[in-house]
Amino acid sequence: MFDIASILFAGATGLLVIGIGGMVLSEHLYRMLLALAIAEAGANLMLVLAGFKWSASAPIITVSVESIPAMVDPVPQAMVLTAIVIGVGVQALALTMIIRIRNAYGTLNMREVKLKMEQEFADMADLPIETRSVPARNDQS
Amino acid sequence: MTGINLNMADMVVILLMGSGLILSLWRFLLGPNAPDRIVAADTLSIIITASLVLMSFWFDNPMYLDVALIYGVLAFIGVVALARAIEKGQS
Amino acid sequence: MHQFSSFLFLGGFLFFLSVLTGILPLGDPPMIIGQAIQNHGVSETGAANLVTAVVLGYRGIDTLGELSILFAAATAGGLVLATGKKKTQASADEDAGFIVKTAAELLFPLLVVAGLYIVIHGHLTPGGGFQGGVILAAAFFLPLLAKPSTTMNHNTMSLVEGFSGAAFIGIGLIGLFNHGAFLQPLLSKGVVGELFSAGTLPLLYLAVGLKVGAELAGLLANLNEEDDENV
Amino acid sequence: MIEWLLFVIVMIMLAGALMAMLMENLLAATVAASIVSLGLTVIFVFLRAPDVAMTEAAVGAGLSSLILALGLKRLGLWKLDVPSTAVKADAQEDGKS
Repeated sequence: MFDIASILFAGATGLLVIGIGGMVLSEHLYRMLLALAIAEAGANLMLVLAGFKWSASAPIITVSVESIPAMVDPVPQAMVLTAIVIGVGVQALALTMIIRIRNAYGTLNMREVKLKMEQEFADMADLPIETRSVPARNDQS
Repeated sequence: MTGINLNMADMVVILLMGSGLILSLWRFLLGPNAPDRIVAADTLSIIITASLVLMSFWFDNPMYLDVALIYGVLAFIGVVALARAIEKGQS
Repeated sequence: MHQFSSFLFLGGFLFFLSVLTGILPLGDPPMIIGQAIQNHGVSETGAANLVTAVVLGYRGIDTLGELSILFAAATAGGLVLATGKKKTQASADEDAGFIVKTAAELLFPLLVVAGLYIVIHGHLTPGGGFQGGVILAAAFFLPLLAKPSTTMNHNTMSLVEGFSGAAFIGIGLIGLFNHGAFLQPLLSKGVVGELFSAGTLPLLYLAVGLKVGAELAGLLANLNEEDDENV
Repeated sequence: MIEWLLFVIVMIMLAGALMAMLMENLLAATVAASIVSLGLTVIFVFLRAPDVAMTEAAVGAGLSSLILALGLKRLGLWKLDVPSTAVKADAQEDGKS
């Protein structure tokens, strides 16, 4: 009834869609960071799946050099290893930016931060805020 | 197809482990407040460590035991950090 | 309107992914470069772990770029977050309970040994500089988690980080001057499967592990400090 | 038989991702995001990628939740939704929330 490949592909697709949907639909900056981590996990899973091979062994020689058994592709695994480590660097950098934003503006809602930022820029340039050419959003959420 | 031959004992182990995972997931989904969910996640991580050791047994390859070791230690540290955050929240 | 366009985008993305999964080569033999690495990787680099052979042997300069990205993130975190303020006795959290303190004392040497094992055996067993570096960072952060009043020596951390980063580039430059390519393997390859084999790959992974561990421990210690304002 | 175990683990991952997006309490959402990397470790081991699995275990389960928990503590968002001394009192309130 279940095919293993379809289960794993469904999991990777679901993680990517949930993560990107959370990033697009959420308004809280911290939750957008969590959504970024989840989308990254889905992308990593899909990359490793692309190099998988049935009934092959891990790409590590254990027995002898002469008779190398069938192995999975090591190139996507190396790429994913790099991606995971860079992902945590990006996560830490984003967290420091979020902490600075909260110290400066006192809120973490994306739209409030944007309004306060535009107010600050307008104050700096001695412009009234209405003359800036930002289209007004009229959605309710 | 998967290259793994399971006997009866392995199936019993899979059944027990799967039911444990489902019960922990149940508590994680329902848990009324945050400490319940953290404890449920800790239980999940312990069962997952056991399943890593089991997969090392199936693949007949002791290299996978390193993954279980690292996972067990670092999940403990993560749970301790979350618990410290809760402690600060209550004082 | 915003929500509607978001859902439209998500639907298109889901369709794109479902098409993509149909054409992904799952279960096929590896791609041509993967096959080439499987055939010649062990004899060219001498490492038993082919992922290590790819990460440090064939793509070593990418690993240098990755290290510089981590360095940029840790430096930005230190610039933004470090307040330089010593924790007073009143503002510091209280110590953890008996169990966490004892576990921290007992786990510290075990974690250091496990991290160094993972780093040094990176070319033989799964693991390597990044994983072992994360474990070392967690080991040096664990006392801070148990007793928040203790502090970490940032000068030693930055010294270790700078020296190991310089060692990585130095090994690469020696290869450049001797053999005409950056990070060209220098020493003899040895017998595959022994500890002292694979040329300079264990030295490179040791440098990577120490650098990643020092950077991440400094980043965690900076995150653990108190804010000056509004907390 | 092993596909059922993988099915359960994929379900746990998807449930963790959904809960991380939907829960009000940010501490619980952080825990839910760490559950995703927990399932991912097992799947990487099954896919014969022990290097990637070890990286995911060290970074995703350990370091990422450490960084996120410390950031939550510093952001001041660690508030629990329910004071734990009054668990019994709001057992009735959970129905409507």
